[in-house]
Amino acid sequence: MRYSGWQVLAQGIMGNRGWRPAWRDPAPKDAYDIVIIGGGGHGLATAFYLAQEHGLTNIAVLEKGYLGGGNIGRNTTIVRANYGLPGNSEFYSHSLKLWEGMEQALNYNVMHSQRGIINLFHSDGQRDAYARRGNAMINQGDDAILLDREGCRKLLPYLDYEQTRFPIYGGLYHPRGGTARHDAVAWGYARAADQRGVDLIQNCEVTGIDIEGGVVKGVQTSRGAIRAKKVAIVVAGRSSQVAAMAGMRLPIESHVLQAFVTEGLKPCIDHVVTYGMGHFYISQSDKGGLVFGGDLDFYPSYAARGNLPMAEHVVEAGMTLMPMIGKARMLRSWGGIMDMSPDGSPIIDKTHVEGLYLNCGWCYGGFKAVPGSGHTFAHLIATDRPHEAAARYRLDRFATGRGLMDEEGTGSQHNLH
Amino acid sequence: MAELMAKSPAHGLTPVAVGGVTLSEAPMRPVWAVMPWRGKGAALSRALEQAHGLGFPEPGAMITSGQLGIAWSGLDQAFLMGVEPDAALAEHAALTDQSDAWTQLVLEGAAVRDVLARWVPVDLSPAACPPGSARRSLVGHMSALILHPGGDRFEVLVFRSMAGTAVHELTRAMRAVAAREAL
Amino acid sequence: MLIPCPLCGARDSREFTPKGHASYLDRPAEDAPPQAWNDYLHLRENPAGDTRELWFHGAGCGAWLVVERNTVSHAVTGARLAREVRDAG
Amino acid sequence: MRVDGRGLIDRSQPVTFKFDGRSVTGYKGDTVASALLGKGVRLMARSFKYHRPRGVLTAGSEEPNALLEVGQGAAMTPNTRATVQEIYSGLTVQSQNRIGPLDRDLLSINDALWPFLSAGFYYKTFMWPRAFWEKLYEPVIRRAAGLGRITRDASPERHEKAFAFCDVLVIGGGPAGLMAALTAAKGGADVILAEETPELGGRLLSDGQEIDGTPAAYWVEDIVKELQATGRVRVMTRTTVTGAYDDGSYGALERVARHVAPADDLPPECFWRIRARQAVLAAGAHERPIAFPMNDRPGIMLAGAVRTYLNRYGVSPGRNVTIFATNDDAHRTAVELMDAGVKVAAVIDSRTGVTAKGDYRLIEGGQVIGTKGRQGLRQITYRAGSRTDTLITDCLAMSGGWNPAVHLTCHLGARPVWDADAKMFLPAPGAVPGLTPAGSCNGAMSTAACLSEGLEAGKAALAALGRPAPQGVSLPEAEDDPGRTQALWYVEGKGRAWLDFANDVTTKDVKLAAAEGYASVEHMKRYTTQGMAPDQGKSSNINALALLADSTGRGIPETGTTTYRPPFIPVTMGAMGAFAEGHGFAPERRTTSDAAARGRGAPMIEAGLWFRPSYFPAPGETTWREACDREVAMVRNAVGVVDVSTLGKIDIQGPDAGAFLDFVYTNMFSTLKVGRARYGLMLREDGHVMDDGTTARLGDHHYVMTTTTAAAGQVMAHLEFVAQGLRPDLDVRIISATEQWAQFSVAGPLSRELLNGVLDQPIDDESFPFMACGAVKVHGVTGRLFRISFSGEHAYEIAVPARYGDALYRDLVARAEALGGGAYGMEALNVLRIEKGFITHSEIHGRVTAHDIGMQRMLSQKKDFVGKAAAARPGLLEPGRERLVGLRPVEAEGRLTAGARLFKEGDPHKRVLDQGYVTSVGYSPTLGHMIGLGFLRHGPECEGQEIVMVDHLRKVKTRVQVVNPVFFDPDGGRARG
Repeated sequence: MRYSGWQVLAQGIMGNRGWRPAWRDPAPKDAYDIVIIGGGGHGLATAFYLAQEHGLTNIAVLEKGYLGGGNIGRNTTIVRANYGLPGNSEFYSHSLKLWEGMEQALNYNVMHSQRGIINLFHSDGQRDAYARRGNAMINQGDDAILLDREGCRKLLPYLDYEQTRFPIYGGLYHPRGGTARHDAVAWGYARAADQRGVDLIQNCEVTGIDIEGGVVKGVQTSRGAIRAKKVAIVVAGRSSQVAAMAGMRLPIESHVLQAFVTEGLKPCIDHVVTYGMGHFYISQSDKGGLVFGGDLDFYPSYAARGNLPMAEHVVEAGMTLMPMIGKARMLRSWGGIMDMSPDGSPIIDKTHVEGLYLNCGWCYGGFKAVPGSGHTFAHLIATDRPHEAAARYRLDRFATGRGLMDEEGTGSQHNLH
Repeated sequence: MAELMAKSPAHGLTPVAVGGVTLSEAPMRPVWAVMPWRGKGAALSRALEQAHGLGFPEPGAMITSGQLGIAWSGLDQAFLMGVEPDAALAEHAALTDQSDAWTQLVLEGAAVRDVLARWVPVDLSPAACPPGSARRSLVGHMSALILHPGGDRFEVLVFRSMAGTAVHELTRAMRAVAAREAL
Repeated sequence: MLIPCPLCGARDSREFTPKGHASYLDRPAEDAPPQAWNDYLHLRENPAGDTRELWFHGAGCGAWLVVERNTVSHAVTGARLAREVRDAG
Repeated sequence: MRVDGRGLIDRSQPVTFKFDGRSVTGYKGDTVASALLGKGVRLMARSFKYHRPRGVLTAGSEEPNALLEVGQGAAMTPNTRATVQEIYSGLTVQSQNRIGPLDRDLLSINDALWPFLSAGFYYKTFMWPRAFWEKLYEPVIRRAAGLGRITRDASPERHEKAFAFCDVLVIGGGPAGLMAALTAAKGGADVILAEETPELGGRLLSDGQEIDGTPAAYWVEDIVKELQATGRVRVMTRTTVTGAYDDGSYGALERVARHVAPADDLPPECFWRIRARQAVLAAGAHERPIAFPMNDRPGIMLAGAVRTYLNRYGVSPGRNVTIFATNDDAHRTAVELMDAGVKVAAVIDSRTGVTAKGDYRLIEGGQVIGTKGRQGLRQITYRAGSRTDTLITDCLAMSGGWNPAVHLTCHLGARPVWDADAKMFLPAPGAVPGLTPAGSCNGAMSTAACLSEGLEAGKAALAALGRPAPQGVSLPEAEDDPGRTQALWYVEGKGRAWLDFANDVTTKDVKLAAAEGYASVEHMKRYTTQGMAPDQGKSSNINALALLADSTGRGIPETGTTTYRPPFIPVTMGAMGAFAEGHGFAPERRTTSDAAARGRGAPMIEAGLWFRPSYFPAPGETTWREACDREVAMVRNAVGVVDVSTLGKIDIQGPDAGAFLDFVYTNMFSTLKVGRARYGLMLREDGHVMDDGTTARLGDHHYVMTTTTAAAGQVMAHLEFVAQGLRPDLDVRIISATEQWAQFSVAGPLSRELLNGVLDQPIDDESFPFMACGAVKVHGVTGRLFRISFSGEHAYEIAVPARYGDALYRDLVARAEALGGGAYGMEALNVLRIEKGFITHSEIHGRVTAHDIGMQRMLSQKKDFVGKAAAARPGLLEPGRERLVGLRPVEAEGRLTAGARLFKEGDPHKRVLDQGYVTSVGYSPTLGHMIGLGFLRHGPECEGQEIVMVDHLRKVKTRVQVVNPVFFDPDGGRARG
């Protein structure tokens, strides 16, 4: 069934009784060409692009809970291509282009809103670092504008330009950055993959990976054994546990990142704004809630919840930067499990097991990567060669020191995040 | 020869009195970090006793004797206050002058615990923090050493450079507590 | 979350900075093979369950601690001075 | 309407406030909701999506409908529950989410379009043409959505935060909470009793009951006295515990002064961080509406809320009230209303075989299937058996039973457990360590059971604290009939039946979600937005998931709940972030020369938490550049003074201090002679540069390390880690001495001449050669002197105890001025160091190696050090890496900008051809052109080449020559000389 305004009108007149399920609920088959472990955004997108770009449809996506139940459904919905280092630069550029055609490709409105992102800076040194990044973005073919204080004032009149603790010098403006409706991305990919023949199997937990002679043969699941010629691991915070089933230790630590939303408000913040002197980023959802977040709680956690000190710190940053938000009320807080890599950049690579592929290490930036990750991972799985936009996301870069992508410069070791 | 005028960290910022609580800065006095060498804790304690009549304090404790005091201030560390350390101590401990590194703010009054509860994440109730306690913790976002000699008196040591912030924040809490009491 | 500092008692986690898995104490010898250094710096068990990790009591007594904690329940079951953990081998 | 003889309001104190511009008079103790109902005002709000007229549903913080804007102008706070906001004289409130007056909201057009606005409709449309999303669809949707407004100004309100500690935190001051608090306190525990409303008593104040034979309200008074007599109970009213966190940490929001007119210094709200060794959850229960057709009209509310309005506020929400219930409890509403003289039209009970508890008309086996009254209920239609009839009524009190308020028990991740008999979700055992649920939040539905569970929970808390149960706490006698409840979640019929009033989610939406495959409870929630409104589905989630269970053919336990997460009620951000507005976000660190620098007109800039002078404007200078150029020349030609106290200074002492430094620095320090200083390079264990600075050896066992301002804290923690964690074998003691010393750089050819004016003992090249250090007397004060240079000039750093900093700085500057020099600031300091090719954190930005900055020779081969192994990885040593170079414009007037990228001449400006970037630039008055530092692929190998610097952002393109990073005095003769 194709979605459109006419369809909404026609169904409305007919009492909305004609809508069909967005996806099937199939039982797992005995064997597939490809099994994708993980029905989050990245796994669903991988399945979609395998079908769409490579004509491979004998695929199962195995999800231990419900589709889109992980980080795709609990992030702060920011979409951007404003990275400065080779590797990330071309990858996120590629991903943003896919975002820009996503609704048409999926026939699903993910409400991708290119409202613009402004990264504020608060010193000459920060300005120069952002300028370096902005120039790299333009060299990559993306967009960036360096705003001075007055430029910021025009776009963001509600910031505190007088009293705030760390004065606002300006901002790096990325007009094509923005937000999207996170759940809709998962649902859109799920529906489009399902329509192309992919089996989306919920409540199916993988309990083992079958390997013979260094070659992957299939997986064991809570719903029985499934044979597969290729197996792809895309399980974010649970990467270490699933990879351990294949005898691997990963350069990953799972951490909690909190996010927050306020009660609904009439429009007051029209962009995505990030603070340069303490992690704080905010945008307003179309429904009216201010969606915001900050830094990791810093302790490893699988609990998908955090504690008050970081929550308070995040709100405090908001209060010094844009004191108007003191009048809003925090409605809900939650946490996601972040698969933190040592240098803060992801891994899309083959493994030492033939036919076993790994996609992880998205840290706290996986949402915007969903289409790019799915697209390039599908390419790797289908062709056994890395896509050029993700060729630097190698698993061995930590051992060799080649091509480390430590965007924040805090160090490429776990304890320095 | 010119003489260098000394200025205390909170010079000109105190005293402040609001609603029965006063905030003042203690007069400057010698403060020395005393950090025992490996395995020299007991010997240091004896030497301290001999030289200054004060042993090395247990974690979380402060020992006073007249105008002298020694307060536990961290792992293997105490602040000897009110006297320059006897040279003999150097055999047992590293010594570092901290006399100018801290502002020593004194809070006194019945509501002093309510004021500190606005900023300090440790329990300062009489049961949890009896007289003679020394606590390393935070005052807001500032690292602090909080001493409780007894009664309704607390001494808050924060870094000299933050004296202005400390006075501002404690004063704000004093005002809020007083306004609540009037409610 | 409370961290039971052996010196200060149970304290609010806001006084501390978590600093990764306690295996970071087990620094390889200078001449250890590159794989040992890669293991040490990058590869992690990353357990969903009990773990041992480093916490720095920076806004407290300044001690580095080895904290035993569960990454699923967040339950903290113990803390020792990192120095003593090292001394105990 | 007001009812005589009822309520806890103070009728001797009328209070007038404004609602939508009209004056309304209530009484002290009223909420906005009770005062409006008292005046017969039922219409208070418009719904979120359809903009339907709404009144109050509840009498508590769970209210989904009656959300108001409170106050005016910058202080206006939206989305405030009329059921919580107490009135005071001068209070101004207005309805929100409307265009035009409340009774004629233009957006109510949406209500007519409802067939097209079904669940998730927006995912299926607005996709064409693509560009219209940002330009048309989204702006329209955004304006229509949202609830209340905030102005873009800062609020003048100043909230506060605080910490509290207790043995036992009792959450909720109803019968269970009171008994728990009393028991715990009498057992010797320190108790905090947090109650959301202004009064203790909970539902005992709403329901006309007796305890120990006296009216419950009197019993409450007695208990409160008894609590106070223990001296161990801190009663916090108007305080809602909002979240349970790890290890007995709780968040709580206190509405300190929301019930009085604003006053200076009085915080409107306080966000508490409570640490409790044990806790008792006695949060009560939320009554459940029934999703029958057209159940959202003003005048339709919960049966328990009607009793609250009657008994707590002396208000009847209607003159002719009908009750629609599935349970015995709601019959009390009829009894109470009739006792108060209010007419009861009928009680419609969905069950059969029910007996009336009073002289009212009872309709058994009945269900309400329709209502009328656009702006307020006028009539209902019901069905009983095969009969359908109507009733004229202006208030319908409904009750589908009660949902225990299990929320806090789920905050650590536990899921509530379905009790099929009681038809409710109950707290999972051990859900939150140390927290015991008691009373109706635990499923105890009679007063006697609540009292008993409270007592037992108090004892349990004492036992966990190792205290025996107290003597002399007895269980009072009270009503002990939990009543019966029939499961009736929704009623089929014509028209929409609301589940989530706040988000306008109807039964049709949930059915549609199930039909479309959004069958997981989380999918349903997210697809329909059920439970995502300000009330977080407190009154609607259970009905919705029961309907989903029916629609998918699963049971309720298999369907499960969505996740309850903090906060329990929305928390004012100004309270949670209290103290951080303006400068409060981080401490301000001021040097001892701060006042003197400001006094000289220097603009101060942030350096981490510190403030440092940017430059010192002189008369006649109109730009910072003029001042900077002058200050640079002053240092090069005479002498300048700058405060360097912000740099980290770390005292390192002990027999193994040298070995320790050898381990943390790449180069050797154990070989450094006493009385000498040396530049040191420090790596992270990942092989990249962490920091640099000079370290001086003051004695055999005593070094003082200097760090950069930016990395001082990080380096201190790192040294402690090395000392405690990696090398506890070394006997070394570390302490920060940054704050102890005021330290000033005195730089320039006349620096020694200046210093000899303040030192008791003059120095010369022999007594104080380059890189010497030692104790000195400065105007009789013991200080330290270091002959080190960050400017390339003959320079010293002189340190005195900080109390003398202000005086010494003023003295040094005055003497410098007498010698033709003076104070200089950060701008000049930066130019001076770039001229010398000295690096800062602009260069060592976290991704560079020693090899990248040309310091690979500082990596000692003779010893192990932090970062040594990782720095030897092949990827960190490749010649093609971006490495430090100097850059100068080919044309003298050419402009350099930091952050620009570097390309080979003729190459397109594409990422794949990018050769590097510029990190620091400045105009060198010494050389007469701009100079810069940057990183370039192959670095030093390119010296002499001409390349192109491109800054798209600032629209600068300059041909530059790659040069050695040391622009000035390359052999260093001036500093040594």
